[in-house]
Amino acid sequence: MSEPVARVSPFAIAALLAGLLALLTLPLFLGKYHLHIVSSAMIFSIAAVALQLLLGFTGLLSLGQAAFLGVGAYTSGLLATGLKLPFELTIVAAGLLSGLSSLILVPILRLKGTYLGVATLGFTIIVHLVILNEEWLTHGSLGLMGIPRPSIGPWLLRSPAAAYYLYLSILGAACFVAYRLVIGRFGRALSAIMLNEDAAQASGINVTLYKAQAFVVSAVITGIAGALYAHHTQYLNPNDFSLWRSIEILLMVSVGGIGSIGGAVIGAFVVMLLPEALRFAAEYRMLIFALLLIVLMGLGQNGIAGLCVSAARAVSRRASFDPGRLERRELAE
Amino acid sequence: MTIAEMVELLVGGLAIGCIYSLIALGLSIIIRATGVLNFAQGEVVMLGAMFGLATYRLVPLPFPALFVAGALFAGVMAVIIELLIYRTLRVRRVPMVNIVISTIAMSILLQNGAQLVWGSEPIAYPRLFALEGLQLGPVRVAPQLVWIVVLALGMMLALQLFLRFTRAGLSVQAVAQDPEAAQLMGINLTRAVASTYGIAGILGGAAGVLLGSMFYASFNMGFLPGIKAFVAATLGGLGSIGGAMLGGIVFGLIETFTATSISTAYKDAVGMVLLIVILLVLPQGFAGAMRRGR
Amino acid sequence: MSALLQISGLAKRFGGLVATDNISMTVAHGQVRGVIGPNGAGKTTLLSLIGGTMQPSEGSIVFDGLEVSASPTHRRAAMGIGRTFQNIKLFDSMSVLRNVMVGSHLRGRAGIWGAMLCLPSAAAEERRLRDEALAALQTVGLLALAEVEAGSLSYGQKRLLEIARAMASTPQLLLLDEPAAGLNPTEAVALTQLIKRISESGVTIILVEHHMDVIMSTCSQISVLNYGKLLAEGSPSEVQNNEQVVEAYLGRPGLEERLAAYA
Amino acid sequence: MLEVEDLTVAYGEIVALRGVSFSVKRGEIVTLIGGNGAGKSTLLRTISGMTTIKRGSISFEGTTTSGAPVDRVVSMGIAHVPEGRRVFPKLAVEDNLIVGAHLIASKAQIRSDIEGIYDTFPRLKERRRQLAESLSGGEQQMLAIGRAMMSRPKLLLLDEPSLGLAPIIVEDVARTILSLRKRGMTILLVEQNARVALAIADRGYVIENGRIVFSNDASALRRDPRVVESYLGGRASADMGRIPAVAS
Amino acid sequence: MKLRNLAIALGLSAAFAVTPASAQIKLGVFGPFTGDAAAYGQSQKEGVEIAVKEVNAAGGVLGKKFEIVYADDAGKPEQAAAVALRLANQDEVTVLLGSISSGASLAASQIAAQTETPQIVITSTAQRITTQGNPWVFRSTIPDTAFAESLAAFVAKKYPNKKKYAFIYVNDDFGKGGFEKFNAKAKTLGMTLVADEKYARGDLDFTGQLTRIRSSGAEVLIEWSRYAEQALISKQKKQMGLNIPLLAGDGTPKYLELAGDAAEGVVYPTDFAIPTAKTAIGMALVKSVKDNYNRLADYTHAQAYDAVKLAAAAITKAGSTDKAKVRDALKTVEINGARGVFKFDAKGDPTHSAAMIVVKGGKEADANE
Repeated sequence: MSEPVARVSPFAIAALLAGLLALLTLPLFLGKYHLHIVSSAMIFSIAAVALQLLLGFTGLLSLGQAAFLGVGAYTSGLLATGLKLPFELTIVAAGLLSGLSSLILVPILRLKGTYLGVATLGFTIIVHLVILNEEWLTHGSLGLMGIPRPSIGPWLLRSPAAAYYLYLSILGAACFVAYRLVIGRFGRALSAIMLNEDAAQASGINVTLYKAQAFVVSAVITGIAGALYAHHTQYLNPNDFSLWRSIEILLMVSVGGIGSIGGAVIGAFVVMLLPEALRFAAEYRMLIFALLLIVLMGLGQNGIAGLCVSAARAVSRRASFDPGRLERRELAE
Repeated sequence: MTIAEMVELLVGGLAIGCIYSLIALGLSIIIRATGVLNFAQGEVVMLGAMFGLATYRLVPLPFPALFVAGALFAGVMAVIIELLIYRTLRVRRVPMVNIVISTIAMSILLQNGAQLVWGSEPIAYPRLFALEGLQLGPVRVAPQLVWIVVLALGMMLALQLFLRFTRAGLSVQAVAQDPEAAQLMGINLTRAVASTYGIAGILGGAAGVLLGSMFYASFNMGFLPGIKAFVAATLGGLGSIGGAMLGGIVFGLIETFTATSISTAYKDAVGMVLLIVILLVLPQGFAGAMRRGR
Repeated sequence: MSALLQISGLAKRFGGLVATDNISMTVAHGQVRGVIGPNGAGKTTLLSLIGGTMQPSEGSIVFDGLEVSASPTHRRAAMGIGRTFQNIKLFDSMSVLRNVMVGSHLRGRAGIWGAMLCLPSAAAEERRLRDEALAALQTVGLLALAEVEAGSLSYGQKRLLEIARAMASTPQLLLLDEPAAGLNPTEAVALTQLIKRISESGVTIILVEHHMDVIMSTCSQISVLNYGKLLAEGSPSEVQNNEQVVEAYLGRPGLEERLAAYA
Repeated sequence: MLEVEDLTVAYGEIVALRGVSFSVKRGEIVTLIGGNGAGKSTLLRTISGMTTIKRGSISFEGTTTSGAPVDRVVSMGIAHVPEGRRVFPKLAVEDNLIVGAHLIASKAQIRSDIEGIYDTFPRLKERRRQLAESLSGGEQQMLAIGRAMMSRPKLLLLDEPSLGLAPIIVEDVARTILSLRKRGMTILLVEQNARVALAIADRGYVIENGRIVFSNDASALRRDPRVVESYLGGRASADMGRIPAVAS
Repeated sequence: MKLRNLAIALGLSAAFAVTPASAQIKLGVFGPFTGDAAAYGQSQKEGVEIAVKEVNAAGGVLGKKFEIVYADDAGKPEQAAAVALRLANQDEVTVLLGSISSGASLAASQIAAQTETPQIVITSTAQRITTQGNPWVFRSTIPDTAFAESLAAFVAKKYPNKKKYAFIYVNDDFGKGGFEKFNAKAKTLGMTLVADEKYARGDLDFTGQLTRIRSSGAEVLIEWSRYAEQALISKQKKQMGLNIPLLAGDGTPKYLELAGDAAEGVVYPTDFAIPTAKTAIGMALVKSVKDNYNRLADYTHAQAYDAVKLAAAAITKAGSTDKAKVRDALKTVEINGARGVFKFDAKGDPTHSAAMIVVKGGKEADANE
């Protein structure tokens, strides 16, 4: 008998393979502009997966993700423009520094629910103001210009397609790390903390330690996403990392489906690409976007992932599968 | 800083704080009654300001009447939104997080809708007060600030009286504490929740008219005060009425005094650092401390 | 028999409210200690103080020769204190098996690196924990439901699962908080037998319970709490015949007759 | 007075009640006994309109109540004291009572009803200004019953009034229920503590897995071997908690 | 599902974004049409529309009509870069016109360089936009240096005895730019800065800053904000009884409306304002804006209008829509615009200087008259 979480339904496998194939071949079909925004969506998918690890698998509401994104982006951007360090180094430094900055926040992890959300929101505001005001370091409100495109070793990733594949592989790695962390003993401890902290403690789980580990890992991944963002847009502005960005990442995770890694990726794509797709509606586009969001939430499912699971369940029921089994295979909510 | 300056700042901080308190109160009673963190509360504030203005253009009423009109309109709008959107979602028994996300969507929707209706430029409020401050000895106080403090405190007092001493107020409290048991007393939940949103809307709309008269009205005027009120409500202890009032005033004072005595650039950051420190000591905000103290 | 748990002068105050007041108690190795008393007498507070979810205002708790009153819950769990909760605290959306495997957390070592790097030792450990958990489920008779979501179990099954989860960490001392609450008499009998089996395997038990049948047939010593204070202590028969205990808690015999007379 | 006919209720795919039929006559105390999860609470919740019915009907004094919203049901004269008492913790005792009279228009009437409640429960009068959360379990149960009485009901639904109360307090509660009946109240009592329930009830229904398995006069049920075996702990005559039920 | 969503999203945007190749010359106009700065975006749109109508009515350019492709950047740099890329790559516009905020313009300028598309920035005043060594970027507004220097010179002339000044500015590229440039010039004029205060965008209450300024002993207050905040600062200054002259970095008719009588006597430099619009083209633009949109023209109208006219002149001069040739033509082209004779200097900035406005009797007036 195997761990229930480790088993994946044939639908999920099929969807995963189809999605992967689509992602792998996408640069063949897309123009520069579309590749640019899909690449952005990919980078934000990484950030969304990092938040999912906290929100969906540890039960920690963080509105501090924009801050980690900012720390990562500025670390990488400054090292690349100021010290001319190579991309491989700046991206590692971005992850490390973001992870280190998250250590400051470990004491507040004992706050619950919305209280944690507000405290981390405070962190986002603080980091935003530091980026804005410490001009000697960050160039302040003028922003940081001239960040080189990503490059690895002697091979410059000159073409947008090459960069796209780089982002894709880092997204893949982030998903893999997140997946490994949510199954097995570590992930079980995280879910236990999310579902009932008292019972988790009584089972001998060091709640503070596990929360801190999840938080730091999430910050490291978000920092790396920030570094990619810096090299992708090549220009950083403090307002890229304001409070609204944190809310946006939260939207991605909830639109995709809380508690699903794939959902976080889908959510990021929807939140990033839908307003683009709605450009034809001009000044009505955000209005339509908001309406669609309400409709999606009104469907009552756990985001798009939840919608897919219900749909798959309906199909499998028709194909006379045992519905209970599918239910059990779902990742813990 | 001279004493006179201190007093002036105190009045200014108190006025801003009172406005935060009104918005935070609205957030708090909605959380109490439904558990929903209403991200669109800031936009209700904006609606109040806009409606107050529209009323003035129709009939140039004196300020207190304008205040009431804006507040009532916002209350009605809040009820309509609740019945049309949030209630529909609740009836469908969607998870709580879906409702919270839909309030974020509502905030986007109202902001963009307001932009289409009222344009993107700030709109000046009519001059309702003398601009020159009243000179009281060495202290100079703008009459507007006095009005704001008086009206906001009056509003909060009225809310307290309503909740404590009227049967309707007790019913609202009952729904907040245990909706199911309240239902068993014959309280119509739909109506009760709608009136809670209505009260929150009235408070928000009142804050909107005050904000508008102090500054100006614009489609995005509610977002930042909404976030700050959210922080204030948390500082006070989510869902606590007294906490929300205290949290708002404390937050307003912190903001004003930080700007004067510490750093204008880091004005908001100092507030946030204090917030984090306070939450570390009192993980449930002021209300949690009061509860423990008893 | 030597003492596994020694409590002295334990007090817990919430603001002005005194939940437990100057309680002293010695629990010997292998004992089943019953704790009874009216609602609000401080029974659950006492368990929380021993388990570590609350810190005492005064007094000391010595477990297995070590002062533990300042240790956090997870450390006490690691020392061998397991517990269940009055208002069942399961991980509802996890499977029954996974719930028990959380319970055996302390019996594994794999951490964040093992998970991220896919270490083979972590995989082997995972298999071992699963086998142990399945065995634990067999003991309480829930094996057939291993893959079911814990939230969908019946009330009685949830109680059993909570005990199985607590036992999965192989505790020395098991704290049971009203395990029979909400069980029908048949289920209560099964529970009684389970408690006895656990006790026979050498685990010391502290049992808070309102269900007198369960208390009287399992406990060797009973402590009676009232208004946060220790009212009486002794064998089941001593406690049952203690006039104060009858007055404060048990009630006088002949209930039906009195009610019939009243009606 | 109350007629329940072929009632079926389901939560999603889980069927909670299957074809339940029973009746309550004016002035009776009727008890429903059964284990946890048997469907007792669901039945009460369905009568007061909190859950939707899949099949069957409920009528009260000849009027169909099934499908009516909760506030309509309350206004028809059915008051429900929920499991776990559910008093409003942050309201004063008296304010709890006032909320209980939500549907009563006349203030004078509410005033006199409150005095009536205080006469029945003098403890509540002593604590009228205290927050409900500061009351003991037994007092909270009294408050919950008093609060329900404020709507001037004809039928009182009591869900597990003895839950979590010490034996001597249970006896107090039982006396209260009897005294209400003496004053003409009709009561439908759901209890797990079958001994107390059958001691005060006129008739009883035994409910298992969402079905009524059998019913009889309370005194007959007290002696029914099936009831004795499953719900009275094996010895019908035994006093509560005095003697170990399981001699293993 | 993921695939389908993506396909729908992309399909939709492709369907609406790709227009068939036409015999028209495309201008990519991007700016904040939604979001906080949308008021500027609105003026930008109107200015562009009036100019394009005029060009097309006069027979177009090289026998082809101008076609405008709008793109909303919401005032955000990241979105500005994305839409600039779309306009340049997907829509194949000949010239990019935008944006409003300096951050957005800067981000887009990276794309302009990458895609080798000439960009005419509309209202972004940050000096750095034209000094970054990007040959593809031109600017329709005069930079903050020019505004700040004009204002400093004006202060020195008008108040020769008031040497102590305080400065309050919005903490972004705009305010920052004004602050630094003004100080540099003021120093040479013998003035001393006695208090500098900044605030974050979106702030509403400035009494803290003003209190500090009051106690600094400043004789003049210089303020560098957008008009909305500027109006609040003016009002709060008056409320506090801080009676020193106020000179500002920006101003529009909207400012007067918001500030009411607190605006009285305030002086600010402008690139274009109705009382100083003395050219025929400028006066015609004021009329067009009034007739078509029932609004008072502001400098964004003029800057957007001139930008279109510059693009038209450059394409005509280049004789083709080849983007490199258009860029080279822009460097030397000279037109009669709404703000008079317009040409670019070596950096790509306009060569004309700022006009000075004073608020008199609730109306804008030429401060030098």
